[in-house]
Amino acid sequence: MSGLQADSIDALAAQVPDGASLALPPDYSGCAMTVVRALIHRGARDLNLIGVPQLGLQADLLIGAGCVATVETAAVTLGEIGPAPRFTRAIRAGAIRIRDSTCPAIHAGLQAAEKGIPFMPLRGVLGSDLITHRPGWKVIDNPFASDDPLLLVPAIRPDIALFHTPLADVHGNVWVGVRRELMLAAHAARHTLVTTERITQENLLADERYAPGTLPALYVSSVAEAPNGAWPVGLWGRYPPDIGNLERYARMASTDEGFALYLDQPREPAEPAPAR
Amino acid sequence: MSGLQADSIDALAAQVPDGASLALPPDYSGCAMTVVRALIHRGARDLNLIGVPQLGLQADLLIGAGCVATVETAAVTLGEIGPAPRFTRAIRAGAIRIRDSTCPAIHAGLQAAEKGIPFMPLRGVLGSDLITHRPGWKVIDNPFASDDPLLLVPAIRPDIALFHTPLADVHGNVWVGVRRELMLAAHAARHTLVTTERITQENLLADERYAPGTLPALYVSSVAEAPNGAWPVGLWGRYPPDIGNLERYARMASTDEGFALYLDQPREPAEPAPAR
Amino acid sequence: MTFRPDELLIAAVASMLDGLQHVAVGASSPVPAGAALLARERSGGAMRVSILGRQRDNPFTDGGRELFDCAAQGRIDAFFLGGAQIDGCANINLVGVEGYPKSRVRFPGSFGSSYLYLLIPRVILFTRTHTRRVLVPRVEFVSAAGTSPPNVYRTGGPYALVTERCIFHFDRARSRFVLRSVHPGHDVEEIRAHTGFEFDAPEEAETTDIPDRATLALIRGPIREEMRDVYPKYVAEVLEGAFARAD
Amino acid sequence: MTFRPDELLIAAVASMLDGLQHVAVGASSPVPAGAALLARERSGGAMRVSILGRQRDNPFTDGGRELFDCAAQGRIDAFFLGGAQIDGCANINLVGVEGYPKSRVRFPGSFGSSYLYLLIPRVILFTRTHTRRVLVPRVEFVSAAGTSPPNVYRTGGPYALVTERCIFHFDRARSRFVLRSVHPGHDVEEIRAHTGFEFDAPEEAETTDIPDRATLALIRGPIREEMRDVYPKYVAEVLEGAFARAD
Repeated sequence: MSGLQADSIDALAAQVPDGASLALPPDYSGCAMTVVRALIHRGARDLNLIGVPQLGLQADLLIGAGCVATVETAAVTLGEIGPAPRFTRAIRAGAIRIRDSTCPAIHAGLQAAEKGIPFMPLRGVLGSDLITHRPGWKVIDNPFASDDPLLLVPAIRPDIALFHTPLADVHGNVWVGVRRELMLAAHAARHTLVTTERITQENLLADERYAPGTLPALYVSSVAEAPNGAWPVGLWGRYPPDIGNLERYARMASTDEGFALYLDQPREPAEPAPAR
Repeated sequence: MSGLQADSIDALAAQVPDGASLALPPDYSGCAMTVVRALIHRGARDLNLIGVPQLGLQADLLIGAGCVATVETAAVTLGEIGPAPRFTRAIRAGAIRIRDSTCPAIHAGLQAAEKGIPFMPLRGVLGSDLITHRPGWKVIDNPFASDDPLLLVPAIRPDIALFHTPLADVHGNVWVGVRRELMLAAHAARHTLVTTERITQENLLADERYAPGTLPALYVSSVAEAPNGAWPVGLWGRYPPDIGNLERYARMASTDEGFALYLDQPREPAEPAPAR
Repeated sequence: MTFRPDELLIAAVASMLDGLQHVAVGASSPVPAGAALLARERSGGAMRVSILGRQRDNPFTDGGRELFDCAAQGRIDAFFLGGAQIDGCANINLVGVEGYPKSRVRFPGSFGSSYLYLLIPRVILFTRTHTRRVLVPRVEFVSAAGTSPPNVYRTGGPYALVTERCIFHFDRARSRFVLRSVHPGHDVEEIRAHTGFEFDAPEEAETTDIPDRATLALIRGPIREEMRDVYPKYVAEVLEGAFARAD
Repeated sequence: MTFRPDELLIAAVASMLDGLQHVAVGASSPVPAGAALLARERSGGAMRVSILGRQRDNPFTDGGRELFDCAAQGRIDAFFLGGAQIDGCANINLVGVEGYPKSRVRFPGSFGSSYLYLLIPRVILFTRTHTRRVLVPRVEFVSAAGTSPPNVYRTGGPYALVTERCIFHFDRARSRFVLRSVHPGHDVEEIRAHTGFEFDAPEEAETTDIPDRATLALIRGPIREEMRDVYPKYVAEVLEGAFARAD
């Protein structure tokens, strides 16, 4: 990004075409929920989600809303809240194609894309049924040793990385702090879309305390300001998850009707305090 | 490091045994010059230097003092000051073994060690004579394509990474800022020794502005406080190189006698102001 | 002295960690976290404990991949895994049962298990639920393999399996669980009845050590307090909840 | 209008950059840096310029490897390399001459050239010194290869060679330099005399464009000021130094 004009949430969503591969972080890492809701509102179709390295509410909402064709991830979970109900149901119904992975294989695939190399070797994993079901993964004999089988995972290059952060600047630099998997996803992806709590006038790269945790504008296509933009999941260092809302979601999303109702009205209508 | 006691410069130098492989940064990245001088004073022998990814004054001093057996690096240079005189002479004399590399191959080798994988694929480089002279490098056919030759560089796992930073804390956490090649070297190395301008009582990992640029104590064997510890090279964001001293070095190190004199007295003796 | 079931579990797991340098714990594992914190307390702070997802005890600054890189570097001595299914060869299933990929019952997924199981020397399997549905003859999907052929690079693997009823040790050479101790109030007969895989048991089964006074004081003191900010519900409901029946 | 030789070089190189999105420059390259800053100025700020080693214009936050990763991602359009030796196939030598590894004359080393030369679409070779010692028939050590067999993954390579005397274009298909223009005050005869490799030249050699008034105003205004903090000596001695001889 080099323009100084922040974009709107809808402008960001418009940059995610149907059929795109879309890298998303887990609930604890920084979720651009406003854009996810805009995608659902638009009726996005055939998205290929990539968990960085796992997924939570964002994936469950998109899957439930019928926006998703495939999911590549180490897990889909609502964490403490429990299983992801729409994901679980879609798997049972065969409504989405799942590409089960493991966290380090996703990180390694993104690193391969980051480095512009076709694959990354990875230790571990051998003997897991994951390999059986991932024809794109290869087990070779380590050319630097003998009789040493070694997994190679191909590069993962998402069309788009989408996430939410506490801070960005008017130059398009985005502070991700220690959540460097977001930086990795942005390096690996063709385009990166970011929502942020706050856009500062200061150049984050010029401040030695912020620069080390900053994704340079070079990698960023668009930034939109979205205060409380991760709600109802939390944002590290800023606000906790809205457990009440998430529990409400888990309950409602256990049925098709409840899920539709939640999409319609994610925030519970304010109720009058019970009379005493 | 988990102890709260900072170590002495000599205690750090004592942890670098003769024959060790020693990863060192270039002059602009953070050089623990006090430890380098202590190693020379001790008469360290047979060190195997690894440039991260290139080397400067530290290497030239160690080579000139006869401490070095091999050098793996993308370059040895004093930058603006000119060529590295002792390095150049040692090459001509065949006094050290050079393993010429290129910056991304060293980063990739360190990343392979960081990931615990035997090698890293790398694009580019094909056609360079570097490959001819590095029997440890392999060119394979990319197993994910056909007729696509691909360089594999083996992991580089230094015995020790040694560098200097602006800040560390009493817990052994070390702030490297945007100089993340230092973090990579520490992840890749078996042991990491650090000198620092200042040791703070605050936990750097607990401050969201410092944590992203902080190497956790987990990787750090020892930290010693060394104010102005990069002198005569500079320290980013803190002080510039002492150009006068470096030019004096370049002049003196062009002869064996001059180099010996410099080692003996790196700082020019204060001269009385000329009488007028 | 009376104790709570989870106090026994925390103490038992902690005793498997004593002397290690670095123990890592997943985010949603209160018993392993409690055990690691207890072991650290007993080490006088010499042990490093990394609790993922916890701001204070999470030492990682290089993104999600650092835990995995760190394990491959040999810098993590112990870790914990669970399993919706665990079999007698210590294979674990975190993916699903009754079909794949169209599983009738789907679990979240393998997370990092497929990798960490092979690279961390002492992996302790923890599953509270000890039934034939969890402890099966053969998992339906191998998320992470309990054992590997000799040519597979493997620096780690299963060490023990801790449940609500007992502790198994894993014999890597024989690829088989061995009953190590039975928690007070349980017996071998019951364990056989609720275990779907075959395992070895000594003639006379040992009883799991009851946590001593000093251990309980630590758990009920500093450990419980340290755990409260990450696991408030667990501390209130379990570690401050009902005692075990007296036997 | 009179101009300095380096003003001509800066303007000539800048014209090879116009329209690009991201130009990266090594730390110790004042002419390329000046050219990139000039091109950025003319782009109205739309072009991104990364000057390595310079705090202000260095956008990288992921350590030394990021430049190389960024190039492999296709996010850098142009870069500059030099060479202690450059040959007619655009191979460059930054390592040494008269023997290897025991070179009688040793240069610093290959830096990132071996890699970036293959991955950045428009690599401009810049060497002030134009003699038969530098421009040789065949480099003694190939730090970075000018051309590659067709099966080699290569998204970049040599684009032009700029010296104190002239500008060559590199014809990748024919693996051969073509004289594009001769700087004012020089001629083809002289260039042939000082060039150790064969090259193609048109019947009538063009003259390198003299920087126009607007370009000179930019160089002598904002560009010179921007360069002053990184290249103070260069600005004082060269960009504020003697003018070219009038011809």
